[in-house]
Amino acid sequence: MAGLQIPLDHVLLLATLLFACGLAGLMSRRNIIFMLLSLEVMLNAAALAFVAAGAHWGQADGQVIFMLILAVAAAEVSVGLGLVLQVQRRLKSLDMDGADRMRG
Amino acid sequence: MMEVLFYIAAFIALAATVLALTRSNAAHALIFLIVSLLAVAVIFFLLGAPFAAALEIVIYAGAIMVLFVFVIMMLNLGEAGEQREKQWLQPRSWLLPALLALILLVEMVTILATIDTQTSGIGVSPKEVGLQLFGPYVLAVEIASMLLLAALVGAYHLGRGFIDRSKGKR
Amino acid sequence: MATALVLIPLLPMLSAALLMIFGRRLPQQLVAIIGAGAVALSALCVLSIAQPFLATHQALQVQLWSWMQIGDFSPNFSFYVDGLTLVMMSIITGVGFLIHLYSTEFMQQDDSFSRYFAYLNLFIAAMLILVMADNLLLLYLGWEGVGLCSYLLVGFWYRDPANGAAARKAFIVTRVGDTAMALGLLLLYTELGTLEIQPLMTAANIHWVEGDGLAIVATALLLGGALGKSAQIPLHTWLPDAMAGPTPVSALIHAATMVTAGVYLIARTHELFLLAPPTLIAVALIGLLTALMAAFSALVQQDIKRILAYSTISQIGYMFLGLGVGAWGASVFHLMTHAFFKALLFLAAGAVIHCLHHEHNIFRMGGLRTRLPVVFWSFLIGAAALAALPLTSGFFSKDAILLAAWQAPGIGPLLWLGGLLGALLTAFYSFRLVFIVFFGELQTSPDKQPGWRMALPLALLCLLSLAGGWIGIPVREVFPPQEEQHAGFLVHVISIGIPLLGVWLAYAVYISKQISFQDAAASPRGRRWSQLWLAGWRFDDFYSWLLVRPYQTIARFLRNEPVDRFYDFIAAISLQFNHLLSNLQNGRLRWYATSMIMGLILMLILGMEGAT
Amino acid sequence: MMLWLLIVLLLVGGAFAWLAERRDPNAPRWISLGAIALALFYFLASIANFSSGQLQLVPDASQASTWLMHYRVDWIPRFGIHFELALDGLSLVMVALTLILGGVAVVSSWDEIDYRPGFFHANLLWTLAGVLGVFMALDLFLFFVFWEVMLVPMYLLIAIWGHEQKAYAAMKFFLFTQISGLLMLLAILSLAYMHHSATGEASFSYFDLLGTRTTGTAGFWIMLGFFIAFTVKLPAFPFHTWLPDAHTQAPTAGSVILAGILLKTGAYGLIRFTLPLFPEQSAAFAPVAMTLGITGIIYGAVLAFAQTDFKRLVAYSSVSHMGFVILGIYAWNSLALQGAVMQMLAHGLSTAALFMTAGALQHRLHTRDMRLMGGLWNDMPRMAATAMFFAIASLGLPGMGNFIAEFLVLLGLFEVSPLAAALAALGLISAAIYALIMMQRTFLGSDAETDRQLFDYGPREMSTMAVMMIGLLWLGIYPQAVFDLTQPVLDSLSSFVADAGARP
Repeated sequence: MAGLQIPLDHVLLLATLLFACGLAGLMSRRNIIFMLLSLEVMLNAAALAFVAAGAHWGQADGQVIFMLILAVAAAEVSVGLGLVLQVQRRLKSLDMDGADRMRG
Repeated sequence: MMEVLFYIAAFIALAATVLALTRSNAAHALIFLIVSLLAVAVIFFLLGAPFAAALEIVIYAGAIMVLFVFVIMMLNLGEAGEQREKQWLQPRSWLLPALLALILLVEMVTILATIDTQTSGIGVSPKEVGLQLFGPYVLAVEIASMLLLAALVGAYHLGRGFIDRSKGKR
Repeated sequence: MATALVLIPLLPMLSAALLMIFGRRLPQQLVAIIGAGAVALSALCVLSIAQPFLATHQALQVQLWSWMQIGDFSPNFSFYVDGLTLVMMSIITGVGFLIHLYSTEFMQQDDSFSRYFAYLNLFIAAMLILVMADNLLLLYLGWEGVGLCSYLLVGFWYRDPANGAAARKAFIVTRVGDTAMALGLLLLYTELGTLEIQPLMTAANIHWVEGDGLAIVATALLLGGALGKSAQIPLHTWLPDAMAGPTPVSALIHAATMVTAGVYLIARTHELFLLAPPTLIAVALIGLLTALMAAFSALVQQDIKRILAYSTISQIGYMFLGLGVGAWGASVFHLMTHAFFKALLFLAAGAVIHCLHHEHNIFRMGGLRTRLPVVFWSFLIGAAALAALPLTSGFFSKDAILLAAWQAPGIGPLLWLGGLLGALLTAFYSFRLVFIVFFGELQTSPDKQPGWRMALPLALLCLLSLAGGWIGIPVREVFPPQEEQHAGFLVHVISIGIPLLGVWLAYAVYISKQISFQDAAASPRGRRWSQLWLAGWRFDDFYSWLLVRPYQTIARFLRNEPVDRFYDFIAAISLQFNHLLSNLQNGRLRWYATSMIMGLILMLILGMEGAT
Repeated sequence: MMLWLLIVLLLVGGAFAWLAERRDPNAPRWISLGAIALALFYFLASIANFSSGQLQLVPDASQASTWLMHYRVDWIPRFGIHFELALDGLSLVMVALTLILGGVAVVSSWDEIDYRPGFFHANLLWTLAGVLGVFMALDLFLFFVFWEVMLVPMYLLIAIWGHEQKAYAAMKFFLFTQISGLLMLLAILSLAYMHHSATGEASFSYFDLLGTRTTGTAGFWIMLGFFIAFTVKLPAFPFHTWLPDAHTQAPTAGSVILAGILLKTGAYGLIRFTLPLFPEQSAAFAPVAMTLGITGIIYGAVLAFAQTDFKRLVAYSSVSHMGFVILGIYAWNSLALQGAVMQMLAHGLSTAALFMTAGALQHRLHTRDMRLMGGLWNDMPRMAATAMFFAIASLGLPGMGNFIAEFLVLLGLFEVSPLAAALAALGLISAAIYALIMMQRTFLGSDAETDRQLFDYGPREMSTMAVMMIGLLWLGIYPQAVFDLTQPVLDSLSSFVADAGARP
């Protein structure tokens, strides 16, 4: 595997692009499922950056963090999807703009 | 040759992500997202992280996305939901987020530009990862396990009412 | 003797307190006895003091207690009695007692009988303190005290808001003068270091030379107080309205005693005024102007009490004229005789009003000569004295003033001429009153006759009005000696003849109808003038335009507290800020995410700034 | 005498009154009256041992002391904070006024308060305790603590037992006094800090801080902090707007205490702290303060005239009267200062009585609107006569304390600035206008309604009124008794300021 010639900044650029996509999705979608999906994209982009950096330095830490991110993502999704069910149940809708009862 | 593979995978990942996030049908979006994740897995592989690539496929594309599928199925949104999604996806609603994301992107790219360009691709074997994981990072692993446990309890609690009601209809 | 001196103001004071606290529970008879009796006793005390005083002419001084003592400022509660004070005390207690006696009958029907006597006694006490005070601060206490009593008594029949307005006007207008006077006291103390009257005079003579600017300012301020209290231009407007009070009150307060307090003040501090010739000239001019102005107003009035009120203003104008030309003794003398005959006139007018169901309009009276003979003769004598017909008391005193004016250097003859014109007018309007009210056709018939308690004071005052001119007042030690007055024979003749001319004129117009002013009065110009005089030269309108209305406008403008708008503004801003912030907290997840991103962007920008 | 016992008596009395309300709604009234009476008795008994010349404490050997009693224990030694109370002639008269008016306040609300009487009286007594503390505290930190202690129960009094707009009024009162109190806290802390940097010693003690020379702009700002805190309380012209609302909405006892005592804490603070601590800055600031005072006198009088609400009218008259206090204080000579102190006492009595009248009227007529009154003399002659007495007292008729006060202030002021005295004297005229118009609209004139069933003052009300009338007459005819008490204090304060002025 050694000897690959992928420039680090290209990988990081990809991670950044993915992150920005996820961000845009998070901010623009009203459906909570899509928001969760966007979050996944962002987490994934971050993970990519870690792995790339780890590969760059030849260290395992990048992958370790990737696994932790994986755990976080799993936890987040499980709770998030639980919330999706609750939102659907209580509001009869997945519209997060409608779930604004905590407004000041 | 490998570099070409990277660029192809990167393109697929990006395209699939954009498509995923612009779908009005959640199931379609999910499929695209899985594609994107698979493409990222390829990149991991190319970066010399086969273990990460495997985990990406198994856990991310496999387990997590399946959760989504389940939920989407349970909610059973149907045609009406799709129409509403289309309605919500007016340019008005995504213009500002897109702009902000763009600004952030430009900023991050600017920061990237200051980093020396170096090649990457020194392989890291799963063994090294495992040693690290249960060596210096053992505390993080414990914390992650606690997190997962908490998520388990939380998800169970949140989901229970829904499950009870849809099961019993009392 | 000191005890008697203290008792003089103390008795009416105690009586007032007694009547205020227990008055409503006591029978009317007892109230009358306490009220009038206290003043009678007080008058007796004055007599007991007067006797030794007249023998020795030694000024008395009694110190009761130290009022306050802060550094050098140490006014006392102490009394000082000399000839001038004694004259005033005699008038206050003597005439005061007669009026009290008269009131016991006049006010018989009133259900606030005891309140009336409480106020009246309080007034006597305050007035006595005013004249007996040996320092200006105590004098000021009495000065304000009589003002208060005047307010209370003018507004005695409080149910009519007009009476309340008149009372307020009386108090506030005089208060304007009083404030000037208070400033005068401040100036005197600051400059001369004392308010004791006798040391003050000495100090003034030491520190100031004649014509000293500070002396002029100080006397001008004191004069302000005197103008207010004595109803002189420009602060005279309250007196005609003050007739809203019960008639005996008008007799006591607004004719005999309180309104002459200004004259007393100037006479008391004459040494100061002598140091300020410009102020003295102002005093004379104001006096003359007031005398003429009020006399013209009196010509056309229809309310019997208003005529008398204007005549009071006019007569006090004469006193001021006398003061202004340095005829201190003559002025005080006129003060005394005026107290007699004006009290007589008011009491007689009160009797008319009393017997005619509270009728005030002279044109609805008439022919009362035969129906109310006692009142008629009283009124006639009073009017004769007012008009200064020869041998009445008013003749002597007014003559003395006019002579002094004639002899005054500089503008003296001019003042004399003005005074003569005033005398003519006085004679005319006083006999106009007599002829209209008591002669001619009977308009309203009286339903009762005055009883002895009204008749006796009238009779005694008749006597005093006629014979008062021969009373010698013991003020020679008080005032600087004046050179014997020698005026030409012609001057004497003229000053005797002018009042007679006035009486004849009134007779010709109102009885024999030889002369008629009908045409002149009907002409537009005549109507304008008579309207002007009837309205008292429109001073009220002027003040209303100049002061009252602006004050009300300002008050209305300020009513809702404009300063609060500033604080409201601050409150509104913070409220707006609150709205802004609570809008940020709108509960939308996407918005929170977006704002987080914005924050992130901001932080990155700042970070990059820092990095470069 | 143990000075703290006075405060503790009231605090404990308040607590007992609160507890007693369950057993008997009348008990709190008797308990609080008893506590105040006990405190007053204890106070009088203790001071009977002192003649005004007797001295106990010499804080600074170089100057003769005027302190009668002193009590001091450590509180927070780390920061040099002590629990330090002391009494001199000035405090003495203010404490006496507080206790007397406290009793009056309890009596005035005797049958007015039905809701939670125990808590009401507890708040009343706690406010009084705070005021006593303010008048006696000699540690600036302790002073601030008491300053706040009197504020909170007062806020509750207005907010719970007030009239229609109580929430608004209570909030306004609280904000104004609280913000100004914070300014004062800042000023106190900066002053203590300056003292610390100068001497290396942490102390909040009055005597220590007196020696701290503050200079330059910092000193000016600190002075301003104190000045604003005290003039808000006083209140002086631009800071007065809380007062009409608070007075109008407060229950009768609250108004009595607010007008009678609480306002005086501001004046007391100016005399005790602002001028002695900052003599140079205050001298430089005096023209501004005097301008505020004169503006307040005239502005308050004009607004009093414009009001239709009885209590608002009296409240604005307070603004007007307090202008004289400011003038007296900033003229800073012994005549004017005596006048200011006398004004504090006389205004306390006369205004408290007028607020009692307002409360009595509201109790009987259920309105304070003077347009609905008129001709009440006929129905209630006793009330009308007492109201007349206090109205003419407040317009400054000689023979009563208010006149002595105003005259002395003007006299002292005239030496400093004749023009200011002349302008302030306009207040005498406008005072007559509003006082008489008030009488006209309420008690004089014709009856607005005829079918009223009104009961006049009973013995309870008449006896409290009599106390205040006698007090005012006594102050007016023999004020020397008060002057003897306060003279040494004011002399030493003004000589201190004169010393400081001489030492540039």
